[in-house]
Amino acid sequence: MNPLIPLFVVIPLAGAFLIMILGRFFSELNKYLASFILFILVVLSIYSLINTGKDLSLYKVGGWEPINKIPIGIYMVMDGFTVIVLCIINIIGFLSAFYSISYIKRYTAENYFYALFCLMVAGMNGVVLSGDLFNIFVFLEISVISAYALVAFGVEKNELEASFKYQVLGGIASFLILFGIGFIYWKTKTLNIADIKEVFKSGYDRKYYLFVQLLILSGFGLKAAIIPFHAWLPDAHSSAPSPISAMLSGVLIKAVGIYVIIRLFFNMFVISEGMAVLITSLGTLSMVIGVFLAIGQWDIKRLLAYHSISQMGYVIMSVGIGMILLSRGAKPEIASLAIAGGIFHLVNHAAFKGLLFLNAGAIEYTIGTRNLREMGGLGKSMPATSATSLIASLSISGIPPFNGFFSKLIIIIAAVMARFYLLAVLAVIVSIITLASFLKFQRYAFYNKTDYTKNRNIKEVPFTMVFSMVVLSIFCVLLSLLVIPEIRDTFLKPAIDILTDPLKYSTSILGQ
Amino acid sequence: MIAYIMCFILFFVGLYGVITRRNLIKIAVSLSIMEISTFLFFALLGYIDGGVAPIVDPADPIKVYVDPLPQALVLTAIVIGLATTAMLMAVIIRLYRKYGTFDIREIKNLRG
Amino acid sequence: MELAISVITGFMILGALYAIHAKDLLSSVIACGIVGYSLVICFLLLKAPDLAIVQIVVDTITLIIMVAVVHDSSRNESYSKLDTQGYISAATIILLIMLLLYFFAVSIKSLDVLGTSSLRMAKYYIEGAAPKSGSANLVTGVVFDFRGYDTMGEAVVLVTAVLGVLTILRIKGKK
Amino acid sequence: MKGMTLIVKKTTQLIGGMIFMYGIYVIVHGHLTPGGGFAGGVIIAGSLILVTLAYGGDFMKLIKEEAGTTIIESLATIMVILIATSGFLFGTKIFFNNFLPKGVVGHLISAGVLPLYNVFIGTEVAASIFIIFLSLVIFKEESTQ
Repeated sequence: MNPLIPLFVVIPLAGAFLIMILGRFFSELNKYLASFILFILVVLSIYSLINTGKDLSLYKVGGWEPINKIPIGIYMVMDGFTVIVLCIINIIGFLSAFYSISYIKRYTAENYFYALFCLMVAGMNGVVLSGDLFNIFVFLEISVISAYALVAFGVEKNELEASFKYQVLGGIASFLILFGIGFIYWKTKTLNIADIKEVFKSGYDRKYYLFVQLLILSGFGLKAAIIPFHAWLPDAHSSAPSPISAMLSGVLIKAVGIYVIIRLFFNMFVISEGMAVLITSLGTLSMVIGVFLAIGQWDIKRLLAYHSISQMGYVIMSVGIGMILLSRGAKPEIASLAIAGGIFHLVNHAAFKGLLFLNAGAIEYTIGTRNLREMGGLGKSMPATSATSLIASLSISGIPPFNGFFSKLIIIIAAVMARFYLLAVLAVIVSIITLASFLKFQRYAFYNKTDYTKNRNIKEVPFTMVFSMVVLSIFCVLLSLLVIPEIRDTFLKPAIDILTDPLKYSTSILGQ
Repeated sequence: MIAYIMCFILFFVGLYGVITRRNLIKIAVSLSIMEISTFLFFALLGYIDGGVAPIVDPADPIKVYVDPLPQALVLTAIVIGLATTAMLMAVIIRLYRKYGTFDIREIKNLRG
Repeated sequence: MELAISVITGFMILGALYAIHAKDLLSSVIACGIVGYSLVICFLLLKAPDLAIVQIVVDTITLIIMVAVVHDSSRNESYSKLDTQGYISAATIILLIMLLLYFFAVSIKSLDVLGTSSLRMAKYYIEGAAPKSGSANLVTGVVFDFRGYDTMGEAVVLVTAVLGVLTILRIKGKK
Repeated sequence: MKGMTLIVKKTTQLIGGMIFMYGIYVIVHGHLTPGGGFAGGVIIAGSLILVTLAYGGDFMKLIKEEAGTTIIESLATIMVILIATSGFLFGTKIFFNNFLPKGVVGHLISAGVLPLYNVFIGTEVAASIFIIFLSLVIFKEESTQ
């Protein structure tokens, strides 16, 4: 029993309600309170990242001990993979909240914004820490409902329409997930992930199994915006206020989409080759189509949103390659390399895509437009924004000293070693197109000679916004250290072990 | 088995409505039909022939009860469903005030 | 029992089809409410009185909210005739649904039929609820004690929805 | 929003309070009979909505009335979280522990913290649903003006 685990959920929830009550009486307090709460969470998550290591810690909510090795309460589980995602959520969350102190001044009802923000973080922490299927559903609803509201925070036409689209598709996804949970309960009569694995291990009907996997994959795929289900993402990400776009793209689609897919398909289902091939091909499709959709965009945030789909495609493809190899039972070291590449890219994407959305927000804050054709020459008047966005752009397109290069390199090496030459070639091509697209962004926004904004008084954005962007750009450089094998072993190895070993998760949970 | 299949048909009627209708209210109605079918599915899962409602009578404890767990899950899910419906209705009424229509073909600022 | 449930579900399907295809939005909303009330009967037949109480009130409130939205708005659905492309897409969707339905019917063959459910996790809830949680109502015992964490999450969902509704219904968004 | 006819108002006077009391009964007996926090809370909200519909917004002087209700529901939810975390304080160090004595099955005062949860969840649900309804109604009025 690790008493720290429930704090990740309780602190932001209590904070959200305190903001709602106190925000009515002290209107200046709420923003600092939100940043303070998220800062505590950052400290807690870094502490757990250092302390967790290889072992898996468990929290039995309500103190219900298992009877005959069958868990009866809800379990909260913290292992190597969880702490990595927890760190991403809370660090990006803190930086976005800090950034919002200046950014959100233009909107009314700030205390609702910060309360919803804390609720969203609480929901994502709950999803990531949960070891119980229905509990995942409940916390997923908390995070997505607050995301629906935050997308529509500006209450203009575009925001409302994006929010409506997001709500309809998110609603379909929720019911598919709920139906899938019902199906799993029908067969296994239990909801605990480790216990479900225990039941599935002893045999199952293949058609039933395929149907359940399809339901779960399409439900969480809609939340993660994999390519056939991506319709809501560009609208929602481009209409939301920029710190929220950074949260949605940097964290939300990972925590409630990719994380849950990886967790369930590795640790709950028995890996089957057909499903692995399907996941890999969906990932490849997202990677390729996403980048082609991004080429023609002139709206900065829409361009970034399509790149999110493409970059998530890299993660899913790489994890899928690992699944294929694991299901064949051949070359486990290459499988763990591929999965390592995927997780590494997941972390990197949070850093650079969060930074890019914050940059887009800074540009919008100063000149009031998101259209690339109407800006230019901002490089001189906004040095910090320009420098940080250059770092992020180079990083996302895979230029050597930055983190994006190393994770893409690992993914490509793993694909070549596993003899998926086509996928490796596609990954390289997509990376080149990404570079071209971001050179366009840089050129039109910062280095264009024809300056459409000459007559206006353009200043650098306020301190809190600059601070968040600089910290994230430092992360972009620092994270490339993870490529060194010793450092990778300390941080990524526990996560890879828990995913590649088919029985470690369930036996170590049921054994405690 | 036929009850489960009927329940699943109801789910797909809702899905069909969400995909083909072009009216905001109709989409909300279809979503709530999907929701209803999911609740029915869970309630069917817990039923046991000859079981009684899961309320313990201390005087007569030995009875067959129906499975209380799916009922607890549905209880949670109903309130979540109410929450999502309320959110959807808020957005719909707001969109109606902006555009003066419920028709989704006229509410197309965003594309792609 | 199975027959009764199937017949009621059949009526629900008819009601749902009417709700989707009705020309008047108010009757569509009311048809949806009728589908919800039929669910209450199903819950009573399936021995779930707690769910029946909650569902009948929640359905009424949902109906009130929906009618409040539709009331004095444009009630007619502007319904244009399907063109060729519309027919093709509708046919594709129906074909896909038929395929999934067949897949569903095949895939549930190996599972428990209605009424013969066995218990794994819930066995200990039934055996243990009265002595362990002290609650005579097993559902309340499960909801608040064994799975109390879920319930807290669900209360938070409702608060989140309230905040969301208040956020969306602000008159002015930006200063 | 206008109120309804005199007949409706008189009938509401008669049954509104009864529905409210029934909601409280369902909440308090949640651990013994069917019902509980959710069911009772929703019934209470239903009675409030009934009164609002019958008498109309003018009678209740609805001008951003929600402010008070938000605080009630936030406080109720905070109480739920406090009860949940109070397991930490009362010895056992367990989140969501049922730390009070269980009593005799079937008695009104039994089942440890469950009745407390019922009461606070009921308050929270009633406040939330009523506030959702009120904010929709108030918005419709304000935006037509």
